[in-house]
Amino acid sequence: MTSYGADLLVILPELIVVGAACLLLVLEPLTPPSRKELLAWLSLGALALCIGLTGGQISVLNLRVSAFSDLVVVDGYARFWKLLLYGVTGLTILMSLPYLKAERLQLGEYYGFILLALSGMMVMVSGADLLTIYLGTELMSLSLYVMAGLKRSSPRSLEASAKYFVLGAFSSGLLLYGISLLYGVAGGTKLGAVAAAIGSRGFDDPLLLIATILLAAGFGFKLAVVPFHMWTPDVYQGAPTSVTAFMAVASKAASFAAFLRVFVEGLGGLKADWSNLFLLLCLVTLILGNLVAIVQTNIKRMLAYSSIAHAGYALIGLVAAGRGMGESGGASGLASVMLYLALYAFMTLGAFAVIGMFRKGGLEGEDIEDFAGLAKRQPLAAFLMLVFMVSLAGIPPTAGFIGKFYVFMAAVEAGLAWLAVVALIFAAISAYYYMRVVMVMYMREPDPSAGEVPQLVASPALTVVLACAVAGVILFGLFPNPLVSLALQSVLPLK
Amino acid sequence: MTIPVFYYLILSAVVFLTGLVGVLIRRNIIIILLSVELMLNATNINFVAFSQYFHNVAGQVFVFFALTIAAAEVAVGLAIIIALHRAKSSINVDEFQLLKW
Amino acid sequence: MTDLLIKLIPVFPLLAVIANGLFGRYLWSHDWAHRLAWGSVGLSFLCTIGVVADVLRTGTAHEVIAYQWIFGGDLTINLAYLVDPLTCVWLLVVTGVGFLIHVYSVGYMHGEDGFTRFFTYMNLFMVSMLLLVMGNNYAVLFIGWEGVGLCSYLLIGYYYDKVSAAKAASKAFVVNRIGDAGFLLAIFLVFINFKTLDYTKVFAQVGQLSPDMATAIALCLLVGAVGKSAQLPLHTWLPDAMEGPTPVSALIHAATMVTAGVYMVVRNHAIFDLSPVAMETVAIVGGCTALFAATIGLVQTDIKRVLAYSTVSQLGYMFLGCGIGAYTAAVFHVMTHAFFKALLFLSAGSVIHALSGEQDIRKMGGLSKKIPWTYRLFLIGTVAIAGIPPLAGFWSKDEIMGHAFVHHHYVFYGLAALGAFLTSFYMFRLTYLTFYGPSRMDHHTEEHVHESPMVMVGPLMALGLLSLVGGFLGFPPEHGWLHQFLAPVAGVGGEHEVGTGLVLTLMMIATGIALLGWGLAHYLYSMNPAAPDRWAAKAQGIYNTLLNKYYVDELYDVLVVEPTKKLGLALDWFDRVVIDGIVRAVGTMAELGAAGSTWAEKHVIYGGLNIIGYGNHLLAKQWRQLQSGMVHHYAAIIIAGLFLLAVVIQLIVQR
Amino acid sequence: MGNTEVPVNYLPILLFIGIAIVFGAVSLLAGWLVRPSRPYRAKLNPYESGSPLFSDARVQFPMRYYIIAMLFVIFDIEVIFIIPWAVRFQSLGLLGLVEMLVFIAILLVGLWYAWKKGALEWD
Repeated sequence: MTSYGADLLVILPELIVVGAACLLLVLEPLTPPSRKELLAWLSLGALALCIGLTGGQISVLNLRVSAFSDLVVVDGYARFWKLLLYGVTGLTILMSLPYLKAERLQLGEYYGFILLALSGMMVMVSGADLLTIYLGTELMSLSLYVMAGLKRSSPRSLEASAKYFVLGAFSSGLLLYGISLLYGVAGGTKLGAVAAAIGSRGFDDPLLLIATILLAAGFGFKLAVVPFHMWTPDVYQGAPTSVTAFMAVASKAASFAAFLRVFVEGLGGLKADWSNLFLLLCLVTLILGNLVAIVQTNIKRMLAYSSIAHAGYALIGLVAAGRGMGESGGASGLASVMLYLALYAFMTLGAFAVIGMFRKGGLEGEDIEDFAGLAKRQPLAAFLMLVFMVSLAGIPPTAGFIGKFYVFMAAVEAGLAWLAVVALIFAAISAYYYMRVVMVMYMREPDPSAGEVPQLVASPALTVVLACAVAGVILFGLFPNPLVSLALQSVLPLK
Repeated sequence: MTIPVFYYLILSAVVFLTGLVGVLIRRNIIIILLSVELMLNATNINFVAFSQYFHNVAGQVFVFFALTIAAAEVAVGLAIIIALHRAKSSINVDEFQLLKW
Repeated sequence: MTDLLIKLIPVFPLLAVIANGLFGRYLWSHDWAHRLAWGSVGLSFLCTIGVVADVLRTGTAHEVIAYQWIFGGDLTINLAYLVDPLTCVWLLVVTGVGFLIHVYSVGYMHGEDGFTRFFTYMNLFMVSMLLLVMGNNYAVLFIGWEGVGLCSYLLIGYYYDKVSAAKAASKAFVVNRIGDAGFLLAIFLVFINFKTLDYTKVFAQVGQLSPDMATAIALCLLVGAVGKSAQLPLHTWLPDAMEGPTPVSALIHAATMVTAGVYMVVRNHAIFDLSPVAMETVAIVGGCTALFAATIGLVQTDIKRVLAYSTVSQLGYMFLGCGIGAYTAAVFHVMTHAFFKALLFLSAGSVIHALSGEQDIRKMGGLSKKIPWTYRLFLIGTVAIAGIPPLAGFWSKDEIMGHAFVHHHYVFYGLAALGAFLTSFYMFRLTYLTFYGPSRMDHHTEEHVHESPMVMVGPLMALGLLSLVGGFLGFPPEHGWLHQFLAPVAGVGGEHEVGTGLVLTLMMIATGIALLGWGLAHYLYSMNPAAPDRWAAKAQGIYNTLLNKYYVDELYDVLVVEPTKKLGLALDWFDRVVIDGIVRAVGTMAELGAAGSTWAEKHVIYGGLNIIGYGNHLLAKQWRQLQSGMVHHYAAIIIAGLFLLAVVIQLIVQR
Repeated sequence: MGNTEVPVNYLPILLFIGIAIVFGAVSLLAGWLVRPSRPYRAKLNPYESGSPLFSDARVQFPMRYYIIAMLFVIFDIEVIFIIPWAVRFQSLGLLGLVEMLVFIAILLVGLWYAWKKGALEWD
């Protein structure tokens, strides 16, 4: 019984989040449309609690606690990701306040769904059993399907949600089938059991082969890795921008967390093989993501392709981890992935925050052309966007550069210098389409025939979000060490 | 005598493939939903078969959750379909064309 | 103490950037904006003097770690400064000349809108440039490198409502990225070979570098340098960069940034020395550029463009110097060039200012009396660059040429000599056309002609003085003060004793060449002004070729720009067609899946449905939906991905 | 049979998949190559033993059926958890009871929400 209580304590943050979500659903019908923001503050309060709980454990970062007979574990790795997810969720909620108002979407459920998705992600990052990981993934995905379609007035939003749903369900079917086959191989669904069972065998076992492929595909879909990326641009474009930001950052991070844990803790025995597999995926992702981003005219689609490309960069770290020469190589590879996604979170959130509140009359200014001459109208907004774009392009001394730097460094250490060089070249290419936005902002006059010129509609909440984002981008660009050491400490033990 | 486990696997593979192809070739989103359900249930066949083969219950537990999630998916799916139908009074995925590359 | 000063040097401009950039527009007037700007640069100039004095006294290089920037793996990168004689020279030039130009800008940019923005960018440039020359490792060097690139991009496009300006800016950006790519590659190679990026560590173990690797690194570095310093074949962006305000042209595109390439080569001379091939390449690039640009300079009619091409050509001299191992001479020339080219640009700016924006020398003339001070100072600059003793240009240029001759690089000597002749010719041509002869201005401009305010002429005078006496820092040749100072860092370029006689002879020749150019210019543009057109008419072909800068831009349009656009379209096409093609393929796969499933459905779902009819029906729909039904495409592609992975893994397993 | 040689027995699956696909591919490809494609309306219609179509096979249901269906699915699936709990009720004891109550409570939250949102109104 006491142990049961202890288990509950271990998952206390999850419980808090779920409880808050339920509370929101109960209160939602009772709050008048004008007061819906109270619900946002409520959920922020819940987040604050969680941050306190998890953040308090920073001192014992590497302490590994497992609960419910190893269904979930809380270790440094999980804590790192959870903290990141809290931060991202908090910023998302903040940026949603003005955005929902501007879109006239006074929905309390919205925050409920964000919390549910968050709880799903938390389960993902600390799940030590294929069952919990799958549950978390689905909880996250189901919430995201709905959130993508929340803008019911807009057919685009609905269509995005429907597409996302159909393909997501499809891919989760693949994932589940893979899990079932893996269960068939290992005779258990705990990652430990899986590792033990396959520790010996290689891909000569066809069942294991299919299972691995299906797992890779299932996660690849959530990570938006080529060739499982097709949904990304459509959904990112169609979904409400705050939701897009949440998807692009939080769900990507959580999926990467679970993905890494499954393949490192569970299938670590095959790292020699899957590292080759992901090497290929990462190459095609880099190529397609970066090249196709060039021809986009809608900035949300452009960022969608860029997020695909960024998934490719992060994959480099995993490949390096797989190839990792001994402990350090692998560790630094994984750490670089964690670092990369953490830094990527700031710039992407910032960029989407700007786009979301960049209004043309009632509508969002989504076309890159809409940014023409922004530097003259709103220099500060233009400057912020410049910072985010520069950081996304990975130009020093911004956070983006640090992230890429460590990923490439891991690759070089793992003896993949050529891969680093290739990625470097694509980073140079990517600068082209990011700088296009900058150029439009600084060097172009708005087309007079366009009628109403878009403006960045400022609001306190948005200011906070942008301040956090830009501070993160610049400060971590100049002083990355705390974050780096945190990532290095909380990295998974690689077998 | 007991049925060898890989008969079940073949069965599940067939069902899975049927569902998969259904998703690929059907146009009515509800049928697509059904096909996805087929895929999920195929995995359930696997789980049950393996759990009986290994004599451990983990697989069956997994089936419970898989079923629940399948149900939740259907519910969400139907909700989205309804909203979509209200918006464009069609649930034919061919007509998803506002967003394309 | 010195360490503190060193740390402070880049801080002042940085503070100014933050203050002006964030609040300048809202909180205070233009006056305070520019005071902040030049004040901060002045302060860092003072710090620089303190530092240099210390370095002179102790003769030791200072290495200061500001803080640890990146660590992890087997690499730590600090934001750290290395101040040795080489850095000192650049620091003096950058902060000193930079300060003068900032002051000048106060007058020149007066009343422009975006005044604050201009000074923010200028200070940001100062910060980056200082990082570039002060960094003690390649990472900091690279940051500065990118930073100055960004600033030059922003400042060229300063008048962004001018289409040409925006075009020029993006051109500069693109061309520089080519160079940056090479530079990055070099840094990578360095890291892979030495497992560190600190200069001192790298150069300490440079010996164990294999010649080929040395060549590779050196050539990659050279690509970067060529991009930044506008050498052949990446020179095209610099003349266009003249779209920026004139102080920018003076500071960035003449005095400081474009010499960064030279700095990098000299800084890495340890690596270059290992590879004769690379040295040869550097010399060839430099020599050819020097001559090539000079020839173009002969016929340009835009005052700033003439100066731009002369800049390219002078940079060529510096590279030539590096290529033949005369590093000290190259640095010397960088310094003198900074003086007289800044002087020329600023006085050109003053001319343009006087003529309210006119830049075409065919519409000038006879200005010598109207704006006497500008005229005198411009003349000083011209004499200096033409290489007539005892002005600054003569000593440095003569030293490079002399070194070339003494070390038997007669070809390069020839190139340099010819270049020198042309230089002096087109510079005096410029002077004559601008300041002598009958006025060719239209009336309206003519009556508004006025001497520039003191705030502009003052800096000009300072620079004029420097151009007059600056050369004596390197006097006597090969043993001047500068040589002693730089000896520890620049290495002594094959010091075999040269007879004073030979030195004097070479000086004579150089002077003769310069005077010859002057004479020709005097003959053509002063004595009988009709002659030039006759000559041009005689040599139509050559004339047009030069006028069109050897059609290099056109060539690049055909070779690079058009293809790039095509690439964009191709990608678009790729996106629509190829992927769609894959989709079709997969779609067909879906169909055959359909065949499989029709089999299944026959028993599972559609009992007793006529297969053919159904298949047919299906197929018709298939074709239709392959055009449109996106969701299926996506799902199909996922499946395709699955098969792909399966194949890959199979291959892996086989291996 | 032992755990180790199990995988070998699964090879037929791969085989099956392969054959199914190849068969389909070949037949369709062949058909697609030889068949003249002149589709007209009657041809595109599914074959109903010669008689002309009189209506679409799919008849539309009113939306509210779907809504009810959704709710039903949700509240139907809870049984899957309740039955095992009921079977082992004795041994699970108080703790089990509490957990089940929590479970039901969560479902009730959903019901409450649906109710308040008017999902239960018939028209």
